[in-house]
Parts: sequence; structure tokens; C-alpha cells
Amino acid sequence: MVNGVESNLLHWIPLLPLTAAVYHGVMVGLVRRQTRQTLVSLVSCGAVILAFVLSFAALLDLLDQPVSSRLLVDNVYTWIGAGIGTSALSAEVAFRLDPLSAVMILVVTGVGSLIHIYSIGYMDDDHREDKGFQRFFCYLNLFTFSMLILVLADNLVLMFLGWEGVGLCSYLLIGFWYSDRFNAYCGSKAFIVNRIGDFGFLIGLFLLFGALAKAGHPAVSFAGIEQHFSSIVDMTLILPAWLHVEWEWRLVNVIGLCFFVGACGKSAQLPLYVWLPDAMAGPTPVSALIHAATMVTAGIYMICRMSFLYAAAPEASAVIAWTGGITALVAATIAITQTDIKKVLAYSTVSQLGYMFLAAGCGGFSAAIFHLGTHAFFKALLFLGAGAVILAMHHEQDMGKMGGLWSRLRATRWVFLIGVLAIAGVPGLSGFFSKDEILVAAYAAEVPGHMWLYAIGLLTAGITSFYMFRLFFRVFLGECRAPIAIRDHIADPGGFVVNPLWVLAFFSAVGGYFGLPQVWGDLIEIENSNSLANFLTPVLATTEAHQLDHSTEYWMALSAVGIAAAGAGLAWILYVKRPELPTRLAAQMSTVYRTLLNKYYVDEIYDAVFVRPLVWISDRVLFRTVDVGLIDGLAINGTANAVRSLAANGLKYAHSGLAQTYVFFMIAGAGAIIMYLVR
Amino acid sequence: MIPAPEINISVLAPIAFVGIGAMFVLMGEVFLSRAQTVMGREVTESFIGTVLAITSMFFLLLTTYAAAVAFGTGDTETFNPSHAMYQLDAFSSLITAVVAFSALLSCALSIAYLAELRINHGEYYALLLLSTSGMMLMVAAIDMIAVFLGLELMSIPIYVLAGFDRRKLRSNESALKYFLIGSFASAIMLYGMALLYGSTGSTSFAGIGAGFERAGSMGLIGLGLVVVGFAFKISSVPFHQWTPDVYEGAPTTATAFMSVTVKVSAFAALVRFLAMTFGPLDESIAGVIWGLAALTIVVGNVMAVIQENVKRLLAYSSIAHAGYLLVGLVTGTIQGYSAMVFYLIAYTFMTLGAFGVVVALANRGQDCDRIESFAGLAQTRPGLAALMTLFMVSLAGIPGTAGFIGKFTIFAAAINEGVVVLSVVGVLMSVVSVYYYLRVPVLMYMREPGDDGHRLEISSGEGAVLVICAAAVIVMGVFPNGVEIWPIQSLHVLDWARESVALFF
Amino acid sequence: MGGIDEHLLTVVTFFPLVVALGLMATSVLGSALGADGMPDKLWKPVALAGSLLTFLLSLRLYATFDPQRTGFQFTEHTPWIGEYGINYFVGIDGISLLLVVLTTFLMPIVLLASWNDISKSVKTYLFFMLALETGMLGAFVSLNLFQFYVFWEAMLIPMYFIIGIWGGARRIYAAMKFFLFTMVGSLLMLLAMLVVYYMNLEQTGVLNFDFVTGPGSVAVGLLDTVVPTDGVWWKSQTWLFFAFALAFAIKVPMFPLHTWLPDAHVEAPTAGSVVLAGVLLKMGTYGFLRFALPMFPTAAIAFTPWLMGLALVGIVYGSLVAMVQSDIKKLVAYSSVAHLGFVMLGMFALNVHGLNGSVLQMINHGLSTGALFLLVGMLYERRHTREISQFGGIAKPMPVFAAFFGLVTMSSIGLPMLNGFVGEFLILLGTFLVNPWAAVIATSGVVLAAAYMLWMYRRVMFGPVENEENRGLMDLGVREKVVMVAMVLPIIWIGVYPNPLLRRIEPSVIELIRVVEARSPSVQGPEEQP
Amino acid sequence: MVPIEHVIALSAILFTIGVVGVAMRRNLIIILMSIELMLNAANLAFVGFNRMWPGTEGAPAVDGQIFVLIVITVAASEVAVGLGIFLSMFRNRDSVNVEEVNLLKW
Amino acid sequence: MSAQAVLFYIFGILAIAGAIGMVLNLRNVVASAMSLVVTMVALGAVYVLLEAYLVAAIQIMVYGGAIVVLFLFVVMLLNLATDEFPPGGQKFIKFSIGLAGVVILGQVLSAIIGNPSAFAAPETVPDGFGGYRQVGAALYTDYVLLVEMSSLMLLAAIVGALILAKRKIG
Repeated sequence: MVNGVESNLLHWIPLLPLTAAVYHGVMVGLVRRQTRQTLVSLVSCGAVILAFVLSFAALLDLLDQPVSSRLLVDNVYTWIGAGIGTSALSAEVAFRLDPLSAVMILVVTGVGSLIHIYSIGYMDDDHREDKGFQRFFCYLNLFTFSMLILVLADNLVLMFLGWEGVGLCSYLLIGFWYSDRFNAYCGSKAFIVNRIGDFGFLIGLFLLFGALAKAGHPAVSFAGIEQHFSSIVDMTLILPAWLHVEWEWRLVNVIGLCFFVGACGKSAQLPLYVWLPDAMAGPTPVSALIHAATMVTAGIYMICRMSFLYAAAPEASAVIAWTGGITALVAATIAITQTDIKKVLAYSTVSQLGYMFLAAGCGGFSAAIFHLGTHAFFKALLFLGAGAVILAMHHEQDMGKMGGLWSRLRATRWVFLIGVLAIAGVPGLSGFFSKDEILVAAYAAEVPGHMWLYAIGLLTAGITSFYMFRLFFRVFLGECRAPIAIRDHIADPGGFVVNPLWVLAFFSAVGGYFGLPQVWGDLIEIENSNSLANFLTPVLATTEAHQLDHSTEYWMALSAVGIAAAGAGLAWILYVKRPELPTRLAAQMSTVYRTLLNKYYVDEIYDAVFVRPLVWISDRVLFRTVDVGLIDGLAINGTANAVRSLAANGLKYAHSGLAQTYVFFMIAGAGAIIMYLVR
Repeated sequence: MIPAPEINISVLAPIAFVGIGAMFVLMGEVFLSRAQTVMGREVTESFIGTVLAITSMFFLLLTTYAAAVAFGTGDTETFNPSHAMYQLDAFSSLITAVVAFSALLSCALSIAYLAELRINHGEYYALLLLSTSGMMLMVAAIDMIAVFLGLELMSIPIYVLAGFDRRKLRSNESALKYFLIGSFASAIMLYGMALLYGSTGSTSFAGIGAGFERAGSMGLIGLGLVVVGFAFKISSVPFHQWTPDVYEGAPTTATAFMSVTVKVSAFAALVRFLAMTFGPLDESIAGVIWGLAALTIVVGNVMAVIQENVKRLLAYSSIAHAGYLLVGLVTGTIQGYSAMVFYLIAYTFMTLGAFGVVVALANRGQDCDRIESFAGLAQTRPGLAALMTLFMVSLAGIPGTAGFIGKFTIFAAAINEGVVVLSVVGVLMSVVSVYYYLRVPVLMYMREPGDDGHRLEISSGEGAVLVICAAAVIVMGVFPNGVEIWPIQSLHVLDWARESVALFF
Repeated sequence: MGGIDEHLLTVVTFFPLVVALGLMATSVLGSALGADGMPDKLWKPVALAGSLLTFLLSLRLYATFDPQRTGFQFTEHTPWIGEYGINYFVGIDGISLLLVVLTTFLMPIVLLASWNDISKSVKTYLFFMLALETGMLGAFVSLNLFQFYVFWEAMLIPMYFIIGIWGGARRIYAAMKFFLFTMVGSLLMLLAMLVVYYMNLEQTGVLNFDFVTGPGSVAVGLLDTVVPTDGVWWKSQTWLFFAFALAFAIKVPMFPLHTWLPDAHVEAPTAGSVVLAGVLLKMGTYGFLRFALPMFPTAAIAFTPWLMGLALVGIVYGSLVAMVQSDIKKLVAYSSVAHLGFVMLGMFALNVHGLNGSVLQMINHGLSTGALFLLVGMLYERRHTREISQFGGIAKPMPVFAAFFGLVTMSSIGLPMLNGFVGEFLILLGTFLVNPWAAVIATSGVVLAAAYMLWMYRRVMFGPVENEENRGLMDLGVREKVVMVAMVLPIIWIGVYPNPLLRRIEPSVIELIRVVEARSPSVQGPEEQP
Repeated sequence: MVPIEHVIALSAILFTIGVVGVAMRRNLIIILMSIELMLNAANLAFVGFNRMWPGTEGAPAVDGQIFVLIVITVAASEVAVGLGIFLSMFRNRDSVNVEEVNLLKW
Repeated sequence: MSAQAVLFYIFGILAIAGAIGMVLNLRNVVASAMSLVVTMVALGAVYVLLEAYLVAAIQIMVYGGAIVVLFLFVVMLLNLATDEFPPGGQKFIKFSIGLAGVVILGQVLSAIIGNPSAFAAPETVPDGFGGYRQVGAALYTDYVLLVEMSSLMLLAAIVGALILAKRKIG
């Protein structure tokens, strides 16, 4: 437990974007006066870039610290401080910068600022009457703020704040063009699915806090949790008696799984990945920033943040690894058939995230983070590239209407190619190294069935390169299938759009060398070449794994490259050499094709199994029957009517208006009284 | 020769004032109707009516004052100690004051109303005064003979008042029913008295109480029949059916008068009879009262729900209130009795006020008493609407009004005695009561005015009465036991109630 | 100011009523003098100013309140009805302090919000509003059960009229339903109060209705009455607690006693709904907290599983039913059922977190649901319908409105950084510590909340503007913006920095727990769980 | 001398007959007569009881008989008023059948 | 059995007969009024047997003389001769009343005849008991208040009867 160095720098990093967001918010939401676009872009981009600079400064501060105790903290104020004794909860608004969060904020602010700049061009090109330029940047800044909070938070509650905050922003940005029903639908879908994940997060948080409280050390801050973790590591969770199930679980496993549910929601893993493809309804920069580079990786980050917990929870880790693996495969297969350029990238994102979880589950936390970083670069690059293409095609996203752009988009083609190569894992590019590390981790892991995981990873690598090249060929090669009208107006977009691409392209190319695996380092005589891993080691837990000798690793790398090449080749054959083949294949294996095209019908299944029944029950049973029928109709108004009819159909006739009836009642009454008295 | 008994006339002051008042009124009418002009004002019927009303109000005021003074002194005096019939003590003097005052208020109400209905005769006031004297005799009586005579002296003029609007069938019918059932009931009561007398050998409360142990079943039967007689007068279920008919048919001012004074005095007499005869009730009588109370509360409230005529509604509400009062009687404790007295006073003002509003709406010889005809009153007569709301709220027993304090004291006494089930019945039924009481404000405030032509100006008499009632309701609701604020620092109503019943214990 | 500080609480409580009576008197006098009363345009500002001044005074309360001290502050104690040992006894602790401030805060806002939409008999309306405020404040500050009951019931009358006169089509039915529902419970509660009162008399020999022992009074408060857990049925804690709980549960409202709420909300005018949701519902939870729990702790703990169960049902059921409503107001009404389910849940967790959370959640619900009703009202003013199907794409003509609506929606589904989250989080945490499974179910309510609120928001705000009538809708005017900003500021403030409130709540809560534990042998301390 | 219990029995019988008459006959006049009969039964009881409690030598007690005298007065005035009521009603609806008198009901 | 007893039974039976005649008379109101007179007179006689001489006298005078005559006046005035029996409406109620009446009566009679001890009357009465002197003295000393009040009552009755029965008022 290292106690960190105070640094007031930290809270400025999230504060800057927030200020910008609030400014925009007030302007848009309250004042409604048109602000000049240049001012808007200046404010937002300025804020984010400044945040990036500060982050860099913070990183330097961090690097000043001795390796063993690299930690900056910044306690701002107590947010929720309640409770006494062993249930005292104190959720500070406090930030911690350790290597892990340092990497993250660099990615967030770095990629973030690039995308901000890109957006200036992209959003300006929009043709809607209310392009909502300022609103867009308001959301974007708000997102950056939330993401930074999420990353910098020093306790789970504050992290949850950021966690939900990014969810909100993704909701707002997906549904940014709200006048289209579908976008709005996708937005809420994303939010609600995320909520389901947050449900897990909260439960995990409660379990963790409850256990710690029981152990006498209530804490929500990561430092505190890690410090007292030993006291709860052996606790077990017994199912309540009424379940009559004799099953005892280790608490840490349960906690780990709960948090993982949260991660699934945020990082679009099975079974909660359904929102991400739909999220493509948002503007492309959003897809790049939120749904490729940063937000979706929050799950990974959280898992790594809690690595000490997962290191102690092998079963949970196994679940994570397998979920990740399967997600990677499934998403990849779906990506093969998609025709919408952004959809392809979306599923590829899901698949890559699956990779990262695979790594994390196998204990390769640093590998996960490494891939997170590289993926941020090349996937952002690809998305923005796709965005550029879309702009060039006048907002056409269907690859079927593209093709032959190689000659037309002279700048975009290169950066796009780099992105494709990087993700396909061409040796030397960033994707190659990070993917390689993941495969190694899977191979070496102690996880049950890790060889299968390795196989899945390998296969996925192949499929990945296949569909990426398919995409590239369909878009850039072949003859142009665009409508005649726009065919001659297809050209590279403006500088705001293209220049960021170059930066990203550069990093996607060389980013791998930050974390050059030791095997390659040895190859070219560099001591501990994997600077990233070394940098992260103090904050990441390690799990025992097989030791692999270098030869094995070389073979693995070779096989990875081979299968990638195979995928690429296949793509070449299918989409360049024999373009008519795919349709025939689709016709032959139509069921498979349609299943893939329709994403295994997952959305439909969810709709039929969960959504419709719930609505039906709520409406027919709960509302109409119970509420209106039973409670209100029968019980409440029933009583009232009973009273009324007691009078109107019963007692009333005792007051017939005939004197002698009254006499009768008097005699009866008198008789009764006398009987009672004399009895 | 027969020795003249020593008597003290002063005790008779209250009754005497009323009786003399009656004579004055009768003769006054004769002379006035002969005269053409009095003091330059030519004599019209309404003028006669006004003068006579004021005369009787004057005498009633004297009565009230005398009774109040007697209450203030707080000592107990009988008319002829050798063979006491009439005893003016704290209880009887307080009730006398209340009765006289409410009679006064109903006189004030009557002036304009009778003129509206063209039945503006002095006899009205004379009968009203005579009936009042009967009530006084009844509440002050400590001997069954006096009770019976008082009862009849109270009832007979009211029979007439009920039928006072002779041209109207409903008025006749109300008089007829009241008379038939009334005299039937008093015959039953009389027979009960006979049996009591026979089984105990005495007609005085004390004597009966002394001899009741060896009275046997005959005494019990007698007691039962007497209770029946009272139960009729206080309109307790199942001896209540006459109430709605009579209240609806009678001229509204007469209804106001009888609904208040008869109930108050009959209850007072009942309490006095039971308390002074038996002291603490034995559980058999308590059981009877319990049953009557439960029945009365339930039937009164439930029947009121379906009423469409305000006077009838108020009739059933008065039945229901009789039920709550009986709850106080069931307890048989000083707390319960004092609660009853308080409740009676509260009830007087609420009911008089409510009827007063109905009176103030009567137009062109027509009562404006259908509930529907209150629709939109808040727009045509905001003041009256507000007052009516106040009285309804008070009758419903919502806090801040006398009605609430009344119910509270009653139920407090009941709970203190452990009369829980009855209390639960009571409160549940008062929820029902809220429903029908609030229907009137609903119509007044939440509906648009109908075409019912109700009167659009209010006479000074009615205005005064309404204001007095409203003030009383609020003051008794907020400071039931007075507070050191100027006009009301001496109104310790709760204390009065307690002092008045203290002599029974 | 010293003079006022002596009786600050009384002043705060009765100031609105005084203003109302003053206005009424002047107008009556005016009409008597043939001046036809005061012109209505003078009424509104005066009433608004009055309520604002009340708010400022209550802020002074907040400022001079000492968070460190447990027990009641600003107490005043003078005999009222000596016969029955009834005193005028007021005082506040952290819990009632916040509720008082909430009340005084909401009142000027609703007056401002209903500035134009009340056209029929404005004077009466303002009179009832101000009277209502005094009633609510009185109920919150009363420390004498009789006095509490008086305010609790007297409050109904103005609300009844506000719903009944200025309400919608089925207003009369709704008003009557509202009134009768509340009466049923409260009258039984009155009887229960009396039972305890006489028990206290037996034990101490002093007639006294005070809840706690008042300053300078020898009489022991009813809180210290020893209530048996067995023996005569109507003297046993079980039944007495039941009577109290019934009254409060109806007001909360807890499932299945909630059906008056949707009707009342839908029919009531905007201001009515806001006050109803914002304050009146808190009466129930406040009653539980202040009276039912500490007076009959053993029974309360015995009932806890049931109440928790009902609270959970309320949460899930309310959310599900809200999801399928076609009327926005009704949807919000059912969402209140769910939210108050949270409050009850946290309360009966009976530990610091739960209670903190539930008190805070009372405030939050007052703010966010109040704000929602205000917004719905603004929409209704423009379109005269609340059918969700009538709308769609409103965000285009009314962006500012959409912005506020979105923010308030987020606060009501408990988004961090807004007030809703803090309360729900603490409640869930507290519940989890005593009963994890309940917490799990309740947490699912959070998901559902997101579902129905966002669904509604989407159907109203997003999509193309199809209904022609919606195309030309005016966006919020200055007055409405002021109102909404005033509502939103505390929403954000509590979300970002709730600690000042928690600091005031916590001592009272801890005290409450202490009392409950001390008075019930069978309870194990809240810290021992889970 | 006369056995008092038989006197009371007689009065009880008369009383019952009166009650039955009130309850059964439709003619107001006869109903009123029956009420008178009830009063007389009571009177008889009073007189009989007074014979039971005649007081002591020198101080005879006659409360019962006084009661009877009062009752007779009451009865007279009741009859007067009652017949007056009947008259005014007869003028309006020209019948003294009690079963036709139910304008006011429920 | 003493002569008084015999006379009592005779008059008793006479009274009952008259009463039944009054109530059960099928046709004629006048006839029932007459049979009421029989009862009244018989009762007067019984009073004499009970040594209540003044009461007996007043009974015969007032009832036989005044009240029944008043009845007859009204009957003639309204010339309502007949009234059918058994009555039309509410048969059930009325016969159940008859039944109830009989039952209650049975109860009471059995209660009364059951214990004659409760009705033990002294053989002799104090001197002057029931005489006009004795009663009158009591009436105007002890009960003077009641006399006054009953005067008020008579006044009320007169006024009331007047106001109701007068053809037109004012």
C-alpha cells in the first residue's frame, strides 16, 4: 500500500471538459443564442487538448516517483459521507493517478482531442437544418469529463458516477439526430442495456462493501479495498435457506462476476453486446471515440483496476476469459456478412473487446491494456477513416454502393490501409504485438481449457483479417458502384478531417513498440523492451502461468501471421478475383448466411423473451386487472357501492313513510330492549 | 288547614320569563293586528312578526341570562324542597341556557323566513316559547311526573310548529307523523313510568333509585319503556324513522328549532334521569345504550349517503350525531357525560348554522332544500357557501372546528373506558359521513350554478345567526377551553361541561 | 431579528396563513366598502411575496440549525387545551428541518408556476394554497400528537378543494377518493393515539399529549410510554402500530393502498400535483419515521418483513405499471409509488445508511417529481392533453423544455451527479446490509425506472414532429425558465454535494435508531448485520 | 279488596289492545282513540299502584293519582291538537287514512 | 272472593270488551267511539274500587264527557263513517305486530301473575286517601308547579288547535 503524493493537478483534468460542457449546455439549453462555430470548436477542443497537456504533465510527475510508489492522489471533497462505525461509508471526490489510469487518461485525452478536431470538420458537413453543432460538442465534452472521472476515480462510487456518466453521454450522442425514430430507439436501448450492466456493478459494490464492513474495514476506495482485501478473500456466500440449495461460493468469485456483468454491459460482451451495433446510429466521430476507443474499454479498465480481486478469483476469471473468447468469435463471424461499413467496424470492435477480456481473464492484464491502447488507435483510425469515406460518399454507408475509391480518395486510402493492416495483425504494426501478447497469455494461462481459448483467439484473428480486408477491398477496389450523380464529386474531405487521421495512423503503426514483447526485444537486444508492461506491473496483479520458451512464442506468432494472411488471401479471392463468388456462397449456405446477417437473431430473441412479455404483463395483468380491476374496482369502489346499496336497497325500506311501519319498528325495538333487560 | 309550603320563586325565573313572554306575544299580536299604526309606522304583517319576534327574543335573552347566572352561582336549588320536582342546578341551568339561546337564535332566523312563506303569525313565537318552557321543565325535573309533563309541554307546541305551514301537504304530513308517533311514544314512556312507580313506590328519581334493587323484572321493563320514550325523542335507531320525514316536511325554521333544542333537552333529561336515578350505569343498561349507539351511528350515516334533500340529509346526520352522543353515555363516566354536554353545545351551533343557510336560501315561499339546488352557490352566494362549508366540515368533524373537538372528547372518553369496538365503528362511519357532508361543498364549489332561484339577499337576523354560529364553531374548535385572547377569554366550554355534570358523581 | 428568533418556527409555520387571512380580510373589507375587494392582480404578487418570505425565514432556520445537537431545536411549548394536557409544542430535528425547507421552497415555485393557468376564482385558490402550506408546515413541526393530528387533517381540506375546484374532468371523484382514503387511516390513528395517551396517563398519572417530554413540562412524553407487546388486543403494540401504519401507509402510498394517488395526480391542477407529490406524500413517510417507528419499535420490527415486502412490490409494481401508462401524469404518479417504495425500503432497513437515504430520498422525490409535474403542466398548458401518443418530436419546437425535461428525467432515474442517485444509493446500500435479496430486487427497480422514463421521454421528445399541433409550440418563457432553474439547481446541488444535508440528517437518524433499539429488547443493532 | 296484580294485568291487556289498534287501524281517528286507550291503561296502572303504595297513616301518598290527573290533562290537549292536525290535513287531502300519508319517505 | 273483587272483574271485562270493540270495530267509527266510552266509564268504576274517588270522577267527566265527545264532533264534522278492516297495505307487518303484541302481552302477564308477592297491597289505606280534599291539597301544595305548567300546556294546545283548525288565518 503506497500512499500517494498530493497533486492538485489532477482535478483540473476532468474539470476543463466539464467547464466547456457546462458553458455549451447553458448556451444550448437555456440561453438559445447561436454561438459562432469557431468559438464553440475553440472552447471544446481547447479544453480537451489542455486536458491532454495536463495529463502529460501528470504523467511526468508520476514518472518522477520511484517505481515502487508511483501514485498521485487529489482529494477534492467528501461526496457522500454517511454512517458510523463499521458501516461508515465515505465516498470522496478524489482522484488517483497510477500507471494504469495514466495510460488511460492519455488515451482518452489524446485520442479524444484528435476526434474533437475531426468532429469540427465532420459535423460542419452535416446537412440537417438544426445541425446542433454546439449541442454535439456539449455532449462530447461531457463525455470526456465522465470518462476522465471514471478513469481517475479513486473509489468505486465515484467510478460508478463516471460509469453512468459515459452511459448517459453515449445515450445522448447515439440519439443525437433524435428526429429519426430509430436513432432515439438505439439511444435508449444502449442506456437501458448499460443499466442492466450497472445493476451488476452496484450489486458487486454492495457485496464488496458489505463484506468489508463485516470484516470491520468498510471502504470503497481502491486503496482501502486492496489494503483490506485479505480480510475478505476467504469469505463464502451461502444461498438463503429457502432455496434449499447446498452451494457455497467464494465471495470474491461472486463479487468478481457481479462486476463483470457491469463490464459486459459497458464493453458490449455477450449477452449484453446488442446495443453496440445499434450505437452506430450516432455520428461517426462518436462511434470512434465512445464505441471504439474509450467508453467501451471501461469494462476492461475496471477489470484491470480490480486485478487483485480477479487474481484471487480464478473461477470468475475463467468465466471472463471464456465469455471474452466466445464474444470475439461470434462477433467476428457476424462481421463477415455485414454490408454497412460502420456495422462491420462495430462488430469488429465487439470482437476485439472480447480479445481484451480473454486476456484479462487469462491474467494477462497488461496485455489487455496494451491491446486496449493499440485498439484505441487503429479502431479510432478505422472509424474516422470510414467517416471520411462516408462524408466523401455524401452520407452513404452501404459498402454495396462504394468500391473503386482507391483512385478517388488519395489521402484516406493510405491511412485506411494502415488501419486495416494494423488490426489484421501484420507484423511490425501495433495490432500484431498486442494480439500476439494476448494469444500468449491465453496459451500460458492456468484457465481450464486455455488451449481452446488460444485456438479461438487464433481463429478469430483469421476471421478478423478476412472481414477487414473484405471491407477494404469492397470499399477501395473493384469498380465504383456509387450512383452516377455523386460519382464525380467523390473526394477527400477537408483538413480537419484528414489530418487527425495521419496522427492516428502513425500511432497505429508504431504504437506497438511501447509494449514490445520481451521475445522480440531479445531478438533485437533491448533490455525489458516491454516498457508498458513494466510500467504497469506495480498496479496489476499477476497470476501464475506456464513459462513458455521463446521458440514456442515464435511459432505462435508465425501461426498468427499465417492465419491472418490466409484470411486476407481468402478475402482477395472472394472480393477481387472472383467478385461473383460471395453471392453464390451466400445462396448455397443461405441459412448460415441469413443467421449471420441477422446477428443470430439475438435482438429478436430478446424482444420476444423479455420485452414483449414484460409489457404485456404490466399492461394486462398488473395495470388493468390488479390495479384498475381488483384494488380500485373491487376493494375501493366496491366498498363504497356496498355502503350505498346497503342504504338504497336495504335500510331505505325501513323508512317507507308509513307511520305504522315506524310504529312496528318501535314495538320491535322496545320488545328487543325489554327482552335484553329481563333476560 | 293545609299549610302553605315554603317555596322559592326565584328558581322559576328562567321558565317564568319564557311563559310570560309567551303571554306577551299572544296579547301583543291581538292588539297589534287591531291597531292601524304604531309609532307612525303602519302595521303590516311582517312588522307584527318582527315586533313579536323581537319581544320573544328579548324574553329568551332574559331566560338565558337568568340561567347563566344560576349556572354561575353553581349552587343547587329546588322549587319546593318539601316535595321537589324542579331543581335548578349546574347541569339544568347550563342546558336551560343553551336551549334558551338556541331558541333565541331560531327566533332570529324565523323573521324573514316566515314572511317569505306568508305564515307570519305571532302564535309561532308563542308556541316556540311555550315549548321552550317545557324543555326547561324537563331538563330541570327530578321527578317523573315533571319529566312527563315537560316532555308533553315540549312536544305539543312542536307538533303544531311542524304543521304550521298549513297550506302545504308536506307540512301537514310532518305534523301528523310527529304527532302520531310522538304521542304513541309518550304513551309507551308513560306506561314505563307507571311500572317504575309501581315497582319502586316513588316517582322521584331519588326514590326510584332507592327502590330499584327490589323492583325486579317489572322495574326493568319500566326502565326499558322509559328509555324507549327518550330514545324516540333523541331519534335513536330504531325509534328514529319519524325524524327525516318530520324535519323535511316542517317549515325550516321549525326544523332548525326542534332539531337542536329537542335533541339537547331530551339528551339532557335522559342523562339526568339515568345519572340521578342509578348513578353509574349497570352493564345491562349500558348494553342497551351500546346497541342503540351502534345501530344509530351505522344507520344514520349510511342512510344519509343516499339523500337528495338537505333537510333530510341533516335529519339523518342528526340521527348519526345522536349515535355519537350515545357513545358518550355508554361510558357512564364524568368524562363521557361532560363530553356529551360539550358535543351538544357544538352540535347546537353547527346544526343551527347549517339550517340557517337553508333558511337564508328559501325564496318566494319555496324552500330551496334540494341538494342539487346548492350547485354553484359559491359563485352566486360566496359568503353563504363559505359558511355552509364551515358547518359541513364541522359536522363531519374535521379538526379546527367544534365538531372535531366534540368527537374527540367523546372518543377520548370511550377509549378511556375501553369502549373500543364502538369507537372503531364510530370513526369508520364518520368516514362515511365525510362523504355526504362534503357533497354539499362539492356542489357549491365544483359545479356550475343551476337555475334554482334562491334568495339573493340575506336578512339581518339570518346574517347575525350565521355569524354567531360560525364564530362559535370556530372558537370552540380552536380554543375549546378558552384562551387569554380578548373576546373569548372567558369561554371555558370544556370546563363548563365538566362542572355541569359534576353533580352526578 | 432576535425577537423573531424566539418564535422562528411558529412564525415560519403560520406566516402563510396570516398572509392568506390578511388578503381575505382586506378583500372582504374592500367589498364591504364598495371597493369590490382588492383587485386580483394585487393578490398574486402579495401571495408570492408571502411565500417567498416564508422561504427566506425557513432558510434562516436552516442556517441557525445546529447539526451537532441531537434532539429537537427551536422548540416552543405552551399549554393549549389544559383539560386534555394538550400543548402547543413545536420543534424540529434534522429530518423535519429539511422537509420544512422543502415545503417552503416548493410553495413559491408552484405559485409562480400556476401564475397563469389558474383563471377561475384566483383568490380562493391562493387562499387555499397558503392555508395548505401552513397545514403542511404545522404537521412537520408538531411535537404534540393531537396538534399533529389537527394539522394532518386540516391539511386535507385545502388540498381537497384545490383538486376538486381546479382539477380535471373527474376531479370530484378524485378529490373525494383522496379525502376518504386519508380519513379512514387517520381516524383509526386518532383512536390509537388516544389509547397510548391513556396508557401514558396510567403510567405517569399526568394528562399529556406531547410526543416527547417538552421543555419545562413535568409530563413525560408519549414516546416514553411503555406499550405492552401482548395483553388486551387494542393495547398491544401490534394493533396500535397497525393503526398508525395504516394511516401513514395510505398517505405514502404503499401498495395496495396507492390507487388514490394516480387519480388525485391526474385530476389535480399542476400546482396541486406538485404539492401533493412534493410534500403531502412525505407526510406518510415522515409519520412512519417520527411516530410509528419509535413509539412501537417491537411491533415495527415484527412488521418489517411485511413492510419491506410491500415496499418492494411497490417498487417493481409501480415501475411496471408506470411503463404502460398512456398519460404522462399518470406515469409520473405511478413512478412516485415506486420512488416512495424506495423510501420505505430504506426506512425499514433500520440502519444509518437506509434511514439517511430514505430521508434524503424524500427530499429528492419532492424535487424531481415536483419538477416533472411542473414540466408536464407546462406541456399541458400548451396542448391541453397529456396523452403520450399525442406528442413526439417535441424536442424540436421546444428545445429548452426538452433539456429541462431530460435533466429532471435523469434525476428521477437516479443518475449520479444528480440528487436521485445519492438517496437511492444509500437506501440500496442500507437495505443490502440487512437484507441482500431485497436490495437485489430493489436494484432491478432502478433498471425499470430507466426503462419507463426513457421510453416516455423518447415517445414524447424524439422522433419526427408528426402531429401538426405540436409544430408551432412555444418554447418556455422567462417565467417558466426561472421556475425550472430554481427547481434544477437544488437537484444538481444535492447530486454533487449532498453532504451538508447528510450532516443534518445523520444525528437525528442515529438518535432515532438509538431510541428504537433502546425501546425494543428484541432488536439487534443495525451494525451487526448482515 | 281488589287484587292489584289483576288490575295491572287488566291495564297490560288494555295497553296491548291500544298498541295493536295504533298499529293496525288506518283511520286516524281510531288510531288516536287507541293512543288514548294506551294512556288510560297507564292511568289504570298508576291508580292500581297507588293503591299499592298508599303511604302511611296521616301522610297518605297520592303521587300516582296526581300523575293520572296530569296525564288526563295531557291527553285532553293531545286530543285537541291531534284533531286540529287531522282537520287541517283533511282540508288538504280530504282523507284521514294514515296509509295515504307518505309523501315524505326514504 | 269479596264483592269488590267481583265488581272489579265485571268492570274489567267490560273495559276489555269496550277496548276490543273500539279497535276491532269493522264498520263504524261512531260505534268505536261509543265503545271507547264504555271502557272509560268502566275504568272510572275500577278507580272507585281502587279508592281513587276524585280521579274516578274526573275520569268519567273528562274522558266520557269531553274527549270522546270531541272525537264525535270531529267524526261528524268530517263525516267519516266507515273504515275497512283488515287494513289494506303492509298486511305482513301489521299481523306480525298483532302477534308481537300478543307475545309481549303473554310475557308481561306471566311476569305479573307469576309473583303476586310483588303486588302485596295493604288491606287498608290511610284516612282520606284518594279523596278530593287529600288529592286537591297535594295538587295545590306539592304539585303546584305542575298545575301551572299544565296550564301553559293547555294554553299551547288551545293556540295550536286554533292555528291549525281555523278556516283562514289573519
